Amino acid sequence: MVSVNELRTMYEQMVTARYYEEQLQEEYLVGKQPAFDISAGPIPGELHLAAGHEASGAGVCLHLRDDDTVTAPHRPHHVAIAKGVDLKKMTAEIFGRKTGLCRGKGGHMHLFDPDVNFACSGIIAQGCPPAVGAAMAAKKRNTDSVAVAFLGDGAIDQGGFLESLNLASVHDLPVVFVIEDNDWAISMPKDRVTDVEDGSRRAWGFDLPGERVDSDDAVAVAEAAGKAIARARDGNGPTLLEVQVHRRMGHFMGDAEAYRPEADIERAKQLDSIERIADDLRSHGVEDDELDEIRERAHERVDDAISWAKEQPEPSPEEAYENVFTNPPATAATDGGNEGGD
Amino acid sequence: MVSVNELRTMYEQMVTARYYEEQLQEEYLVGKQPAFDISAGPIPGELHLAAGHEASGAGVCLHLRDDDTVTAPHRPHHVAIAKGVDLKKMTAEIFGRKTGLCRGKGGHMHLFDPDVNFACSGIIAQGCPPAVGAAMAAKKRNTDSVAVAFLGDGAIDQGGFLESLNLASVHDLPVVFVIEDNDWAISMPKDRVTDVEDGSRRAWGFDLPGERVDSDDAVAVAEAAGKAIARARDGNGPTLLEVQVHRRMGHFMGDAEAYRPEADIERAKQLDSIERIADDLRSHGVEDDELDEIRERAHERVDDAISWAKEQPEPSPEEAYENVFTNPPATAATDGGNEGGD
Amino acid sequence: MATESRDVTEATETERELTMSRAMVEAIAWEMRNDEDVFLMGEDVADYGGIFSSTTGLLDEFGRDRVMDVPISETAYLGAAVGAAQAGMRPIAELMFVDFFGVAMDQIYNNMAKNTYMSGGSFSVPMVLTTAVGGTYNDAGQHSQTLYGTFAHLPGMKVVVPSTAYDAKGLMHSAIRDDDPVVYMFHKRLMGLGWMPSPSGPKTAVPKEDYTIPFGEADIKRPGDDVTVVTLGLHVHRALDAASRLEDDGIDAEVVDLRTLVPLDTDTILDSVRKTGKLLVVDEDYQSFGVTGEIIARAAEGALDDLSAVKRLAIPDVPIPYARPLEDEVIPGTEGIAETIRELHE
Amino acid sequence: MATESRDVTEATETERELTMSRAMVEAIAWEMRNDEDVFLMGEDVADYGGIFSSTTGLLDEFGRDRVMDVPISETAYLGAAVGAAQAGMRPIAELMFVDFFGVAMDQIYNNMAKNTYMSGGSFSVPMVLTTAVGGTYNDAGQHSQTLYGTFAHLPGMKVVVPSTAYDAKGLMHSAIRDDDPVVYMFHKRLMGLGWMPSPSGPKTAVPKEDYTIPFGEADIKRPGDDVTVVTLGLHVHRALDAASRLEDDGIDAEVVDLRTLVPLDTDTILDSVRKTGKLLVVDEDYQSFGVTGEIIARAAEGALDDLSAVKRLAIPDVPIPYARPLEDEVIPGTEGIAETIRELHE
Ligand SMILES: Cc1ncc(C[n+]2csc(CCOP(=O)(O)OP(=O)(O)O)c2C)c(N)n1
Ligand SMILES: Cc1ncc(C[n+]2csc(CCOP(=O)(O)OP(=O)(O)O)c2C)c(N)n1
Ligand SMILES: [Mg+2]
Ligand SMILES: [Mg+2]
Repeated sequence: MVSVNELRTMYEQMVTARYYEEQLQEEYLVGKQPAFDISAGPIPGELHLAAGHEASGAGVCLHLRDDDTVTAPHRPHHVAIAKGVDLKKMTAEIFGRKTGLCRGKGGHMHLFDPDVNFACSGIIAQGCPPAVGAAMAAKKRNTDSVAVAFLGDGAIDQGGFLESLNLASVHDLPVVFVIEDNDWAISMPKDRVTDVEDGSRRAWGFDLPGERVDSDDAVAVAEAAGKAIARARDGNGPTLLEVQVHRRMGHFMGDAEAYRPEADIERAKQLDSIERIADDLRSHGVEDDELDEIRERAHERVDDAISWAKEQPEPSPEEAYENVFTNPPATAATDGGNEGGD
Repeated sequence: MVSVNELRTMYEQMVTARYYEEQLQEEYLVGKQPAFDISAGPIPGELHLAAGHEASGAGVCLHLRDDDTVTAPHRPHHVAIAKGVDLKKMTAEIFGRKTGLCRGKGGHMHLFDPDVNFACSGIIAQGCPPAVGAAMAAKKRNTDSVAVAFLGDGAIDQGGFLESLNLASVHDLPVVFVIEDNDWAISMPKDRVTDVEDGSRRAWGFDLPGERVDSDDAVAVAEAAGKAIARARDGNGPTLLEVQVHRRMGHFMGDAEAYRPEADIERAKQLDSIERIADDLRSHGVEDDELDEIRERAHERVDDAISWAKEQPEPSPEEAYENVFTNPPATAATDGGNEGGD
Repeated sequence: MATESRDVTEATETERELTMSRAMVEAIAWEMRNDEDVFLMGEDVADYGGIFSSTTGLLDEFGRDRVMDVPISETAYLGAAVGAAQAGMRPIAELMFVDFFGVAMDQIYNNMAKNTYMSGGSFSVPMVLTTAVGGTYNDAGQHSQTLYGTFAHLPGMKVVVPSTAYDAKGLMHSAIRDDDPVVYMFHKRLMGLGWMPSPSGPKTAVPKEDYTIPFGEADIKRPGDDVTVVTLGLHVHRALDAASRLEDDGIDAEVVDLRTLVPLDTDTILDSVRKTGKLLVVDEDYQSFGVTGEIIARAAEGALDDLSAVKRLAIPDVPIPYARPLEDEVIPGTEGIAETIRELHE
Repeated sequence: MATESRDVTEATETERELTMSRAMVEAIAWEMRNDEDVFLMGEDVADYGGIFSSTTGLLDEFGRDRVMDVPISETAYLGAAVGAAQAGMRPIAELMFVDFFGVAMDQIYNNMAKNTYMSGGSFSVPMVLTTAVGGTYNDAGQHSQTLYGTFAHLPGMKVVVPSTAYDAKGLMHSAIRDDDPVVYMFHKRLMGLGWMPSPSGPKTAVPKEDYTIPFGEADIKRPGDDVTVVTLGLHVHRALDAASRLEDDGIDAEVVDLRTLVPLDTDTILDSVRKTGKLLVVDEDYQSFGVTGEIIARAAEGALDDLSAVKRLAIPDVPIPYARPLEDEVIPGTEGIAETIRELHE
């Protein structure tokens, strides 16, 4: 059972994430209008926003501690926020700044925060094996930390995920796999590429429990995730969860979704997990004033993070040569250094 | 229902395969005794013998035509024989001769026979995707050819197999996956590395039928495979089969199996699918004389193939530079040619 | 939200000047019309038309059976392409970004590239692996590489890197008709995408009819007497820019566009180097153990006595960083190329 | 059936001469004893002790929790090693043959090699990827490669190739203690396996105590004044043999053992080349776009004026064939090396 306080926590994280994505969307378009040019403006590169996925990040991470590991895929912001990744440094990273989480080297698909054991990878399903490894480390060290790997519905056909199910299962590792099913993999609807509607069905063949949460009701997610994470923490092994979420925006910024039926876009916008959790809070007697307050606090935090990030210095060109190794060799391996920029 | 004639066919293929492996074992040890040196003697390299797997090759290939495709793994001989691969050329290939199937370039793990659409690969599970591709070609061309991919129990944890299940299933392709479960992956017993005892259980999560044949009774294999192959040929999609077989020898030649319980080795030898099918034939009224005759014919064929192979010339060194491309570029890409052998 | 769909290429066709993307697609469509065995597989190649417009419009003409969206299972579908090719079809399979090769490399190099050799020539693998390469838009280390050297190093694949629309079309016709596996690496920045503007060079006049460009023939995109610049892909255009900047200084650089890495046209490189005596290799792949080393080695093997100076510019053995000043630092730029040519000329 | 178990290394220890396999295992055991965070994963590394005896005896001492047999899921377990390393452990993960890298390359190069850089240094990946390389026993194209160049080309991994027991032990200590991912490539033919006899060189005296060999220091295995031979792995021994055959002819070859490809000791190469003026690079990887090209390029960049001749011997851009005469043709042999040195000397 999810408590009112937990509902508050989730609500706050969800509105933070939603507002964050909306603000990033605006920031990203700076310099890219009227003609969309991916390499123009302060935030270049791809940007995959997670509006409509918030319930999954909030519902799962509700049960996680800083010492638990999370790996996220290319659409990571809502998970990072719920996991407690430093919002300012994360934003600075997305803006490519020197004080960003990764000193401007990673960007939005590659956010790393060692303080809360968060990492993401832009390669489909490839966060699964490292999550299994973190769980393996926890088990070997006899801690009760767990690991959670997030992935998309399109990722369940990738070997890296499928192999991970077996490795986790055969060693009974404390790891939970969370499939965020938003019905699409870029332009490909699920039924065109995947043989099962319910991704959690894959679990049976790997002898671990599988469960699907059929809506992005944050409470339902939190309950299912709570069980799965407790199971892992208690030493009872891995679980595969699938959560129905919705893609409220294009796959990445600049995606006009010409391939997507209008009705599907509309539906995704109507099914709003944030309104639903707000109703839940109201039904628990939480007043609108308090909801407003939470929302304002969240917005302020996001606004602060963004303005802080924008004030941060860019890395200097020479920094490109740093961090290839933690322990750089005395002999310069990379002595071919390439001075001339354009 | 398997007919007496089909029993005869399977019996002949099984005794051919068994005797072939026994003879190869002897030939392989030439030059390697008393001290085992993998690079000595007329057959160097690794050699993975399939004694104990015969029922699977014979039972499945019973239903296949030359235009059906088979991919086999590193332990391929019994399958190749049952599929009708040219035994002389195959043997010459294993002896590294110029007139071998692959002109001496492939060797025992990489046998290719275009006449019967047979290929194998030494990389675990990596024959599965090409089999799916052959099935895709058949479907596109509206033929009723099918494809069969053989793999070991250890291979079911590999992404290439698992991804293939989905691709085959989502496109309803005429392909059958056959897991040869011999309880071991080199020195690793199945339960140490794989989370399920019955590999065919994996099928459920990919929405295709899965079935396990719990013994290497050739008749049971032939019946299950017959159903699966007919299903594929009729346009009804893929099937996953698992067949219990037995490893009567070490993983590869030179493997003393120190890791393997004596009782398990004994058990594998006792459970002899060839004796069983001989009994089946006898119970159908086939006389011992006829069985002897079949066996002798098989032995003769094997002996002929081996003596033919041993008389074949070795390829000349310059041939090493041929066949990189079917359509070699006019400009020599490989102009660095390396004349000096040792 | 979005101001323009990513899958729209420039629409105007001035006197048959085409973008590289249009030229590629035109060749694919021609081959699909003329050979039933040609079909296409990839992620988002159907309705989307390829993230980088490498397949725009093909679904409409050829339907879902020949223009297939596939699961995010690169091992399975690239391996399936190998199987279909061995069965006599001529698949074109797209790996969305070359950076993803690591999830499917076994199929690529142990099956696609080797089966012809390992079968002693009894099997052929007539397939084209198309893939998008390159940086310059700050997509960071897992989406910005070219990996030219990685593919060229492993035998059994022909490796093609077009730099103009004209070359892109001719090389695509050759690739599809070739009986061997061809890795066709197109640079995103050259495709002529509305949302990722190209420099002016890659959009060229392109004949309407089909034509082939043989593999293994480098193209001298600018003749010159003073310094040889050997390069490929995007950097052909940066080198050309650098060369024209140097004209006023009286430096006459020759720009050699390799066009194919396998086979490699050593003769053209040697002829040029014998003439100029000075070699600069410019590459967007990692510097060490890659393209630049190989070109310099070929020059040293074949023309050591004529060679008075060699230099190279490439990614300095660091993963490609995200932030603009960092990415700009590691990808060779026009300025840096011009400077280096000048140094060589001194 | 079998006459000898494959997992038995030579048993005799004459005055602490060890096989390379024993030396490797000794270093691993020492580190496991002294650091609880070190553990081992791989296929057949437990009861079997590694197909090439790279882990013999470790299960007995350390048990199944620290010496783990894993499923044939290289992506999963190599990626798990990355995750465990990021969590502060120091895994050693074995890829049985380097030839299998293609099933797991994404974890190797997009996660293991890049996470340190892409995290701006906030994560480290202190793991060792051990893997068997090389041919000479006719195991054909999917089991005989070295792929030295493939790994050295991609930034973020240190790449180690020992050629003697002494080096193997010291480099293994360094590898495990290093905070970065190290790819440790051991040549099967050098391990001292009973069933695959080594040449005499790799079995050397090895100190009992632990010691490290710094990365990036090539070792001059034979000093000489006439011709520089740069090589690594098995070919150190072939080059030494060739050099001693040439002694009588009055040709004095210097043999440089690179020992690590990343970092690469350019200084030692240049010093040698400046002395001899003549460079031969010998490599068991594919020739083009690999190690030989890089070494020649470094020499040309750094000592062009001193260089009077360069040559290379490597696998001539064909997959490794099975039959003995074919394999012998493509793997550089002592005879060929000697001949080429002689040609260079002329
Ligand atoms: C191995 C690999 N293949 C392809 C891609 C390109 N790609 C990026 S996101 C994506 C779709 C992912 O869909 P899904 O997993 O459902 O996540 P979603 O974007 O819907 O959240 C693809 C194909 C990739 N990053 N990695
Ligand atoms: C990707 C890959 N990993 C590891 C190996 C080494 N290897 C060869 S056979 C084998 C065991 C295979 O076991 P199984 O699939 O059960 O087949 P069996 O040998 O028992 O017939 C292994 C690990 C390989 N060839 N390819
Ligand atoms: Mg999705
Ligand atoms: Mg097995």
